[in-house]
Amino acid sequence: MGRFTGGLRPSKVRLKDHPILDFSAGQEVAFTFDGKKLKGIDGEPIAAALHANGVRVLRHSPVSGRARGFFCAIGNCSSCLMTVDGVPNVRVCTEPLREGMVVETQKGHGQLPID
Amino acid sequence: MTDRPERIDDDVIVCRCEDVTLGDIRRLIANGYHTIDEIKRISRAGMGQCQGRTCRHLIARELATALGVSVEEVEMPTFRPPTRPVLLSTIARGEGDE
Amino acid sequence: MNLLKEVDIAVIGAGPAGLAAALACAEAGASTLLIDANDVPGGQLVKQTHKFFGSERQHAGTRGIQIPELFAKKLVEHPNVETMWDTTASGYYDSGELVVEDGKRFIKILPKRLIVSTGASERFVLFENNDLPGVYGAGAVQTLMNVYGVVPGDRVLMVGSGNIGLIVSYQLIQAGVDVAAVIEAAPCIGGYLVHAAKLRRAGVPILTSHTIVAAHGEECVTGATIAKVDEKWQAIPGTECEIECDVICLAVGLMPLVDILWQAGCEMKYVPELGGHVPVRDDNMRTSNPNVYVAGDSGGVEEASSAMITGEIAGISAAESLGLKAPEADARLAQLKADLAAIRSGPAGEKICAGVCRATVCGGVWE
Amino acid sequence: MSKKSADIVVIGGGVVGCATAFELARLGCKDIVLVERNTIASGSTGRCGAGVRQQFGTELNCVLARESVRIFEQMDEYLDYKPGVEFRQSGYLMLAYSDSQWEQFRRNVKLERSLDIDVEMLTPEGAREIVPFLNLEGMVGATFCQTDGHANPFHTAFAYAQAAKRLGAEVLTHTSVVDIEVENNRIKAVVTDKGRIETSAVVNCAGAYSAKIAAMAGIDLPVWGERHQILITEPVEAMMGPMVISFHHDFYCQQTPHGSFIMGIGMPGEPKSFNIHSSVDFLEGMAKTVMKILPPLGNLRVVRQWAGLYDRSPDAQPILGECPPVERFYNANGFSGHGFMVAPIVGRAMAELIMLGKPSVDISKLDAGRFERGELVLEPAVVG
Repeated sequence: MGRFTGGLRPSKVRLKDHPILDFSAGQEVAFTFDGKKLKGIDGEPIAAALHANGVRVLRHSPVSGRARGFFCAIGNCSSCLMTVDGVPNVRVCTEPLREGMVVETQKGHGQLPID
Repeated sequence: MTDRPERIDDDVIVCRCEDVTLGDIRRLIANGYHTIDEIKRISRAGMGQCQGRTCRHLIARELATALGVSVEEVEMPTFRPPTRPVLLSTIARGEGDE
Repeated sequence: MNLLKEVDIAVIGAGPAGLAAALACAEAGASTLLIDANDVPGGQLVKQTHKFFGSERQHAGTRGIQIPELFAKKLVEHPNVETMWDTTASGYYDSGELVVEDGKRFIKILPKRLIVSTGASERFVLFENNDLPGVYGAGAVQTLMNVYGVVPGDRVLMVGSGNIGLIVSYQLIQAGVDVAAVIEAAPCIGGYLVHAAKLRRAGVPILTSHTIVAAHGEECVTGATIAKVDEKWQAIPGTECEIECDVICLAVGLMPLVDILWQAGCEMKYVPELGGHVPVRDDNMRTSNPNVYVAGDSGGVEEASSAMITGEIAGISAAESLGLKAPEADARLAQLKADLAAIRSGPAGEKICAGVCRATVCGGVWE
Repeated sequence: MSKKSADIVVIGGGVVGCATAFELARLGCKDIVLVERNTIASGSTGRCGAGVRQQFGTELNCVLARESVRIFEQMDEYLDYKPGVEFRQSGYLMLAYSDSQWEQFRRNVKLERSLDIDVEMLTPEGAREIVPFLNLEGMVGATFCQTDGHANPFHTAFAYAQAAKRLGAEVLTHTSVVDIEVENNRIKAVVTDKGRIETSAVVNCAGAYSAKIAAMAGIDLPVWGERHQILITEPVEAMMGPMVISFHHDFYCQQTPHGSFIMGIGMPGEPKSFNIHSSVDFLEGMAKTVMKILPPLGNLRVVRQWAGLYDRSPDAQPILGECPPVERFYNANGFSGHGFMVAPIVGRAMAELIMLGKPSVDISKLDAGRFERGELVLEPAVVG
């Protein structure tokens, strides 16, 4: 079996026309990721919104700094822990996105706010 | 810790929460840690936020092959509450909405 | 202090099994609480866009997504049923208390009986860099694509040719995503050939006796190395081949989700044919803990049509153990057990039958 | 079962049993067998909060704790344990919420300083300099000892067990004791489910099950199991150095080197039992208490809750030493929740008593006979 070639086509991010499912666009909301302004759909998991914006690395593992991202999608693993509105270790694969949310990548285990 | 022959997949990640590799697990088994509980306690594999959901089966299989028993005979640690991490503030709030 | 919500039967998980179980309990006259971590009923069904296989009696032919609506309508209208969405079953204690939480509230419930229908989750494969972003479980890909309409990537390597691997590959193509290949470690395709044929027509190569050896990429998946395997599924050196892809989708099988059953002290057994550790149960789906029943994939991975039947069996039996019975319950129970045997009698059912037999207490009844 | 006879059999593979086995071997005892029915540190040792403190109200407990800290400080070299026992001296902060408690703390500090344990008396504001997010409401004062700390209970027990094995001791896990043969007050053998071991001496380190072991030798030992629940949270970056304790709330909480917080509260009315199931009431009580004393910890997620057994004695003090009328039946149990922190010195003192006849630390007042004599040892500084 020879080498598989074929370039990677620019990704069509949001599914607009789908033969079976209709994704009538939900309410669009704005949020920030590490200071950058991004758009998403109200109520969709933060990870889905990040993914739609091309963000796939959600954290680095605290022990050996390995890149981690969306994985189990049912809130059972520790791959998508981010700091949301100041609270660390939020599972963004199940946490619904809301208008104005501040989403940040964590350094190591994440900082607990003590103010 | 005595060592044993390196194998190609030794640096594959088994426990994603604590970055424990297959090589780490094999070294512990070679050094006499023959239960999942002992391996958990000394390497932290299974102590992370997912409470071993991913790694416990992989460790059980590695133990089964190393000890020459079937996976069925490997004693599995139990699961304890909570099934997923829950905020202390949520517990303290209880039913109330405030 | 928190007040304790008393209820006859709590059902954890509103997939096909949980929906069927909750409806059966309600129709027997039991006050029933149905809990699910998602915001919609249907569990795995919600992610299915494919036509439904299984016997005609179990809504075969209807698309996965419509099935929960049928049940949900009946359930929501039923006076005996209360539902809690976005709610996770957090702990089941030897005091009989069930604690559920939705991230904001922490609620204690005291069910007389508990039915666990929490389904199954992805098995994981060991290969180099298997923790790179871009390595997803098939359920994660379906959630992203079918539930939230987000494209997982441009080019996907599908690992596993069981029904889920084949169906998700077809769903990727439906969504306009390129599927580089489907690889399968076994010498033959795992799922139904009707699905495999659809993929071949779409030009997707299905490589049996192949496994994934490594994922590549610094911060995200940029490719993978696959290799042929020998009969002991070990990669054969020298047969490696590179694949360009930005998503590696793992569909190598499901493992029953059994946390609550472990917490309930149920006798558990490792049954590979059913996907892993499952509770030992009797013919009426009751576990070694007399207050706890199991239904659907958390009792052993089968298909959605079997899940609906074991759900209804568990519902009828749990209600009956409280002295609550719908008319014709015995006839219905006998019919369900016959339907289950019929579904499992097919060629694919042989493995399942062997597994179910080992997971059932001898004689099918607890002393 | 390879061993048929032994000079001495240590019963119990927790930290006290392993330390005793090591110290016996270090003092030249040749034929030692340690039997553990499960795995090393699978009992209370593997379930405890693993704090190590010297702030006590009786001279005996202060000395035992002080000597243990000195051993902990050198333990990795002492036991040649490469992975390390993770001993960290980040201190204990003891909070007082009433004048009577503050008076008791003052007396304790005087005693502790007389035994050269360096403890400071702090105002509430002084306490907040150590833990900035401490809620001072209702607090009268606090005491702080920097050399108190925390160690990893698993590594500590494994370290002692491996060191004992290197000196020739035999450690038999998955081996349960079913009987002890005694003839006219002399031990003949320890019978296990894997075979019989002839011996004339036994050290009873069976924790909450010590009474069952003692009964096999015809001894009525007043030690019982008492469930204590505990939980651990997910890890966050280091933010709290010391263990924070409040007797008033029956509360303790510590951030481990790994970053997760371990915490527990006493539950009133806990019956005598071997029950180690968890309860919801503990979770609720714990969450409310920790958020009152350390409010920001409300944003921490609980990852796991479990329970362990205190091996309670009537005066909550250890029972150490020989136990007449049976000869060479030695007790090292009844620690009532403080076994881990005094294990190093207890292991040494037991070995010295057995091998040399006289321990370097006076443990004579902690013998099992004290209960008939009515000489209880009352310790004011104890979490419930």
